[in-house]
Amino acid sequence: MNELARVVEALLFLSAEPVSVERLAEACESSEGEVVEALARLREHYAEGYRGVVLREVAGGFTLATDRVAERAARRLLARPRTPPLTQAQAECLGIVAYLQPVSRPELARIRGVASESAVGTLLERGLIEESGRSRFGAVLYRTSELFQKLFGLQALDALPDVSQFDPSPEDERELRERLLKAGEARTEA
Amino acid sequence: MNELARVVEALLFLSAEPVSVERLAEACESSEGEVVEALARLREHYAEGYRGVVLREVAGGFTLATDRVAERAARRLLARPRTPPLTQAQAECLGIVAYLQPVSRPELARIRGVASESAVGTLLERGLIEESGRSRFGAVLYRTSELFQKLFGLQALDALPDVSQFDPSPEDERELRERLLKAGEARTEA
Amino acid sequence: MPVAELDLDLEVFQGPFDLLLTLVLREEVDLLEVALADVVVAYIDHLEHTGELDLEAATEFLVLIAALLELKSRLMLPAEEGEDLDLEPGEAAEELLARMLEYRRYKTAAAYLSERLAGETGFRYREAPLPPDLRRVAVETAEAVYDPALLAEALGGLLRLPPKLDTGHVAGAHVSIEQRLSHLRSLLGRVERFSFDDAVKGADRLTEAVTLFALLELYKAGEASWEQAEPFGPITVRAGGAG
Repeated sequence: MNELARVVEALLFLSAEPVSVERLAEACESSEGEVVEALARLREHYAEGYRGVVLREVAGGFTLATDRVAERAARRLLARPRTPPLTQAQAECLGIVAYLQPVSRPELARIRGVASESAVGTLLERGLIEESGRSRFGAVLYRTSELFQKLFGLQALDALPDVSQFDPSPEDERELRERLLKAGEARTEA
Repeated sequence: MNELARVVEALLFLSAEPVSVERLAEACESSEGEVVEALARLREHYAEGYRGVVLREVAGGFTLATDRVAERAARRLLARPRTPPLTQAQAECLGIVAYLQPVSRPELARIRGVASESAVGTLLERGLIEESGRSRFGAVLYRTSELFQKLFGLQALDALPDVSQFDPSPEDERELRERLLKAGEARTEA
Repeated sequence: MPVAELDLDLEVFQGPFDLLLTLVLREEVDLLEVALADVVVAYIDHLEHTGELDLEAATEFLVLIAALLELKSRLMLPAEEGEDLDLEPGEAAEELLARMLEYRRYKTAAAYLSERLAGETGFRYREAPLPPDLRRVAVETAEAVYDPALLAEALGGLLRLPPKLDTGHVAGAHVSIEQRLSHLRSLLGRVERFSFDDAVKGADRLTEAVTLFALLELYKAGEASWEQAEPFGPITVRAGGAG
């Protein structure tokens, strides 16, 4: 490992947040090309499956994290679970914010058909979403945070799969339409 | 690196404080002997001078820390030097240390008429004061630091401003320390 | 209270507001049978009852109730003459369909995110504070940001002796009736009448009490009298005896 790789390793070890190549280069007074090269060397050292710590690229930067191999022992040593899973309501709100950001709570309610105060509150508290100004009508707007990208292992927001992938299949849509039609006919007859 | 060494590496990576062999063994559900062996393997990986992060054995156990090679870069990337305005309590403690140094914590408390743990802790943490041996009675003594002089723009300690301009009874000719202690006593009684 | 928990007691539905919406969107309650005006009345009752308006919650309510009203009004419009019912399911149904499809999209996205989060379990990040030397200013680059005078000032404050506890009473004893008598007499000598408040302006409570006592002495001697229109009202002192 050359000196630049050593310095980059130390910086990633110290930093609580993922660090971009640009910021690493600035701190090391090196070119971004040199930093990319140093990261490649580090990646060899931290190849998954060989070490307790791995090099990850998330939230627009690089960071070190423990390998899954240590999860059980880490839970015992630190006596705290990593991240509790999301409830259905929280996951739905997070999905809507992730894809439509910035988005207001009334908009969330419109899509989900239910008020979403408590789920939004929990997501804010857990730091997965954050406020992002106000809409024309004065409602607070929300966007996802950097922590969201980090915890979901996303390199960037555009690393999320295209939302159309989640659309119901044409068959599902047809079936739904028929069910509604039947309901409509029933009303007309009544 | 075997699996146990990987897990131990991950645990040391996650823990902000040194971890003892005993606690490592407990978390890994292994014997202390096995953990000592794993640490020996880790030590090879983290040999000083080859990596940005080094394995250290300190009081209380083992810990990972960054190598000095990264100091300058780490400062550029991460240092958040904070110089917020001093609170009244901090200003009083710092004033006492500056004018009377070296001064012990019990003496600080006697002069201020209240315990001063938190203010002294903050001044130490910000590097404005530092320890300077012990008093005859074994209490830690404090003095101002070089950083203190820089942050207050003082060429030398004797460049401290004259207190008399803020002194409510300047005609009192007794020594500053004696007068401060007397006023402190009066405050405690009041 | 969140909008979601607004409790409704309608003919076709009893329960929290947001359950009603979910049931309508999922076609489990017939929107045509829901009296939306009652929902609005219930919400206004709730607002009056709590006496506070959470704008965010109110907006949420408006968005939801407006969507319901729009759906319902379209459902209630009579189908046009000669319209082929088999081919024209009605705009309300289309609108409902569009909303249900949109909701399903994000429900699936939610499932994806939950799965993704579960897959990330096991990657833990370090959360250690920075080493102390990175949390403070480096000596080499430190610049003067503090004024040394603030240290001298803090020390000056510490040199101040606290006021003696008993001085109040001791000082009070120095106010004598004789002093207050001569003060009142000199006032009476200058003006025909004055208010008691003016006579004790800026004085402490003890002085006020002694002055009142002195006034009683003057009254007894026929040197002064006073008027007070109402209890606790202003007292006007004038020279000479009563009447």
